Amino acid sequence: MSEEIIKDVIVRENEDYIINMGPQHPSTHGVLRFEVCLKGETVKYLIPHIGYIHRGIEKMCEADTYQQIIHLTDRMDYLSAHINNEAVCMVVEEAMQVEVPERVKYIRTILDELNRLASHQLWWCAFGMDLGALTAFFYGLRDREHILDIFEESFGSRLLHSFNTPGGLMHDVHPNFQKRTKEFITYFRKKLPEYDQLLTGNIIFQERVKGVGYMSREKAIAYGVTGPSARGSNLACDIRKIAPYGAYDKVQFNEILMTEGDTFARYQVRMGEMWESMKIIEQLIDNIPEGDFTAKMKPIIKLPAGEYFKRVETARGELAVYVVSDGNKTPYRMKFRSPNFSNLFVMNELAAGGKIADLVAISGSLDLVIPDIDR
Amino acid sequence: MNSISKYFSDLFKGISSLWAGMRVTGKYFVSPGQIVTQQYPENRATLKMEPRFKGEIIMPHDENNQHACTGCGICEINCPNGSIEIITDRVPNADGKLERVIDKHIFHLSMCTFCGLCVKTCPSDALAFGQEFEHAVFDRHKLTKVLNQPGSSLKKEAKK
Amino acid sequence: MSLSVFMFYLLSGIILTFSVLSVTTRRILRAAVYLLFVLVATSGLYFMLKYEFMAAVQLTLYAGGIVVLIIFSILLTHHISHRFKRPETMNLLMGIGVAVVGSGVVLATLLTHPFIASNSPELPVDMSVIGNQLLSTGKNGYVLPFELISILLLAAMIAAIIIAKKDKNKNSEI
Amino acid sequence: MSSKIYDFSSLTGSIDAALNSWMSPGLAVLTELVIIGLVFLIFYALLGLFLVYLERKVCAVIQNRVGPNRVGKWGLLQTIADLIKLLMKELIPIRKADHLLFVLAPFIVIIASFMAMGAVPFAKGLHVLDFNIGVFYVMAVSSLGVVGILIAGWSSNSKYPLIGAMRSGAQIVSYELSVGLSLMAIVVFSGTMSLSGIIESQADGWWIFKGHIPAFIAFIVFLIASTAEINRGPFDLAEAESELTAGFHTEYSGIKFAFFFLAEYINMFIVAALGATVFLGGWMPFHIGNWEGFNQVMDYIPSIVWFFTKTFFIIYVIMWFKWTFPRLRIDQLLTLEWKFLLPISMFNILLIAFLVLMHWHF
Repeated sequence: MSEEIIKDVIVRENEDYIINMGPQHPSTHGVLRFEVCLKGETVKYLIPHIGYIHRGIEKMCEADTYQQIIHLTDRMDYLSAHINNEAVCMVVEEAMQVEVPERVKYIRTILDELNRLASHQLWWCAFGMDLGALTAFFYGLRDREHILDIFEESFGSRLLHSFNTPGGLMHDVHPNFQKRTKEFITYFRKKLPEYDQLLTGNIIFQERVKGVGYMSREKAIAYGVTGPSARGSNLACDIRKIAPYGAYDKVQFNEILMTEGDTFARYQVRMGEMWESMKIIEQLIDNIPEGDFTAKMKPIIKLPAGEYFKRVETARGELAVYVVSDGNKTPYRMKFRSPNFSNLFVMNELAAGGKIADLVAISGSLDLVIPDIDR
Repeated sequence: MNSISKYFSDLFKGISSLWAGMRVTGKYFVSPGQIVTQQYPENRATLKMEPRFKGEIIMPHDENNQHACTGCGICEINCPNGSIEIITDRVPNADGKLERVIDKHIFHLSMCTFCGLCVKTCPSDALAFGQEFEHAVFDRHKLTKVLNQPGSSLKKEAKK
Repeated sequence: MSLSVFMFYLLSGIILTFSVLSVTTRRILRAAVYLLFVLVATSGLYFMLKYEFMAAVQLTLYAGGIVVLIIFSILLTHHISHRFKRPETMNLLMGIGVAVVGSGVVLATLLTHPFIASNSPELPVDMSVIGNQLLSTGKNGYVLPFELISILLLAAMIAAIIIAKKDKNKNSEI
Repeated sequence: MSSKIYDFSSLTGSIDAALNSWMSPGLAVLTELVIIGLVFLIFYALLGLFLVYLERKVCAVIQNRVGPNRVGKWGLLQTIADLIKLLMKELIPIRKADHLLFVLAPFIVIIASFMAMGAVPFAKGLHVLDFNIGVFYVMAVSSLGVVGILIAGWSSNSKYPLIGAMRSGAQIVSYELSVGLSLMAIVVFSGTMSLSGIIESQADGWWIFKGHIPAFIAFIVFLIASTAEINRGPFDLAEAESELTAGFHTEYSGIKFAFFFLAEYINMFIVAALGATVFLGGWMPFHIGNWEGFNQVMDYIPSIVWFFTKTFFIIYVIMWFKWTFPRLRIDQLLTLEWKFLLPISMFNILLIAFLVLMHWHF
């Protein structure tokens, strides 16, 4: 490389100082690259570069049967694997006009919320770590372990549990499931206030996140931001409320909305959602109806020709699945509208003008999962 | 005057919030309570995976070295990653008819994503998940496993 | 040769070597670091004289303060690949000439000055003596210059704040 | 002052006398220098290893983990294993870096902390340097370390280190003020700058107790500001690993990295030792007023034990808040210094001067 090119990148007066955050960087939580232009410590603009772990999941889906697609969706947003599975299952069930048993709906909803809790716990740890509070990281992981143990007992795997199948579940939940879930809820109700003491109330933490990365409601709509990140900007976009699926129409819960639109608002939305998730689980866990764990499905599923669309609320926002079928046993086209992809590109708007440390806090507060962006 | 009182109230609020955090960590320093860390290689003897744990695909054999796999190939079709290969053979049975039996049920652990479709769809329940999770090997060829044991045969009752 | 004489020559050698290096190097940060060594070695000489207060002041103000500020400003303005141009021969010769004349004058003065070796015991410089001297109003008191310097520094600080402080209205527009 | 406390100066004095009887005075001084140097080197290395181990264990307990437990009993040899690993690592040469400064930087940092270490009074009579300006000397030499950090960041010819170095420079230069002022508080109380003099003045009670609330405030300010000065969390902006990967030592590998690492921990020890000496009475035993029996029992505990107990208490506190708090942002860091710590410590000095003038302190 010639001297000239190197010189271009390097700081001189009134010239851009560009640093690459990623693809190997502790704050991007994966192989995402931000090309950050700095002026001193201040971020002038940033360009996200994606594609480092693109695996072509949508294309792979076109070669797979509908049962086989499920395990691919695990690997998009791996922290809400169960919710992703459910989205595909629901779209197939809708196309086939299969009514899943009530038991399945209840269990799916409980698992959704457990998955959301686990995901938010991991987000909390990682957010703390981004801000330099390493102890938060371990407390979050410690409590997440309990959920993962419940998952392991029922599904046999902790993170990527292809537990849903079109029409129902792979097999019934473990007999201990209800007991352990209830134990976990009582345990976590005691631990969650500790999170607040350790981080939320902390003056350093509040100074770091309050007023940082302001996202207006209009901007959230314009960029298609969904999930807790958008709800921090007072955008009611909870699919569980808008288009209830599973057993969400049978439970009482609040959609947490914050008006501030800053990083702290997004933080508080997620903390509030943890309480709400526990509320939902408590309402459902004792009332799981008896019945079959799966509806009758043919071994080879062929969707009638047509287009099908279904959306769910993952831990990060709205996941929409769009299937075009030509009547074969594999989809003609499969499209996932993943929440992280839209949430990522608002980064420049939020981080420009802030400090590098703010950039880290903002990307933490958007809770990006990189495989979901790249798919 | 107002700003001065605000300065001091900010200061004290800040200090008390810091103290709240230090109380939490201090509490854990004095009484760590549960330590969730698994002492992994040492606790091998006591480490018990959940019964449903998806370790690897195995083919259970009974005491007569018999398995239930008829070699129908449904698992092979259902596997999304092509990690199962079945090599069948035709041997004459007691009646002299040629009958399909498996020669080798090959399982590529390196390609498996543990989705469980093979186990779920097997019509004769010949496959199951094993508890083994220490899959690391020095040679990738060791990840290709033949699930049926040498000299094994088909369970008679499984034929019906 | 006693140990203290050896130390004196060692420190002087360091001072001389790094002084020369500091003006001849073509990389600016190296010049600053060589300057740091010169200043630290100078403070070493003060320590040898048992003049610890002066040595510590030398370390804090010059080595720890001024050199850090110099390096800091180099960090902000210069890139690592930056090299000074070799000075023109005429300038170089003139510089050397001035240096030789200057050191000649100093050497001549030093060599002709009759130093009287004192046998009186070395005076430990007590901090409280210096403190009292600084704030004393009597004979040999330094209170007036001390206060004047304080006012000068205060004025400089206020000026710095005023320059650094941006216009509030202008700031909100950005 | 009780005479029961063992005075190390008799030991060092006898060594000195023995050496002088064997060889010429000049050679004796040289031998003593070599001995002191060796003792310090060994102490320095062992202390660094132990502090790294201690930090890992403390944070592990705080975080409900086990911590190092594989190498040796309770993982005691873990840091030694790490040191061996670091020694064997390749020293990666950086193309287009300023090699001389790149190699020099870790040494400057180490030498600065070594020089500061010399002034620490470990026990009664166990002093290497006892200047009458001891406090000032420690402040002066510890301010040299920042030069090493700055040139480390610059000479790496890399962007993250440069940002880290900038941050570190701004941080250390401003926090030195508060450290100085908070130490000055006790200097005003005790009327001397010499560390041994400050310890002597605490024979009848430590300054943190004797100095009323102002001394306590000075202690808190000292803790905060000195934590910032040694680049430790929550003020570890210079190496903020979630933002700058590793800050100023991103490009360093192997033993050169270990030097920075070691210097950071030794600086923590020095700061803690200084705090213990100035505020908590150094090697002075804990005495309560006129309780003769109690005081005599306390005197039986060797002074070196007292010193290390107090030092490690402060080290623990520093670790405690490192593992509790999130990291500050650079502008908040400067705000904390200039808007809170500096005015508070300045006001505190005035208050203390008033107290001393009125003879209200004990």
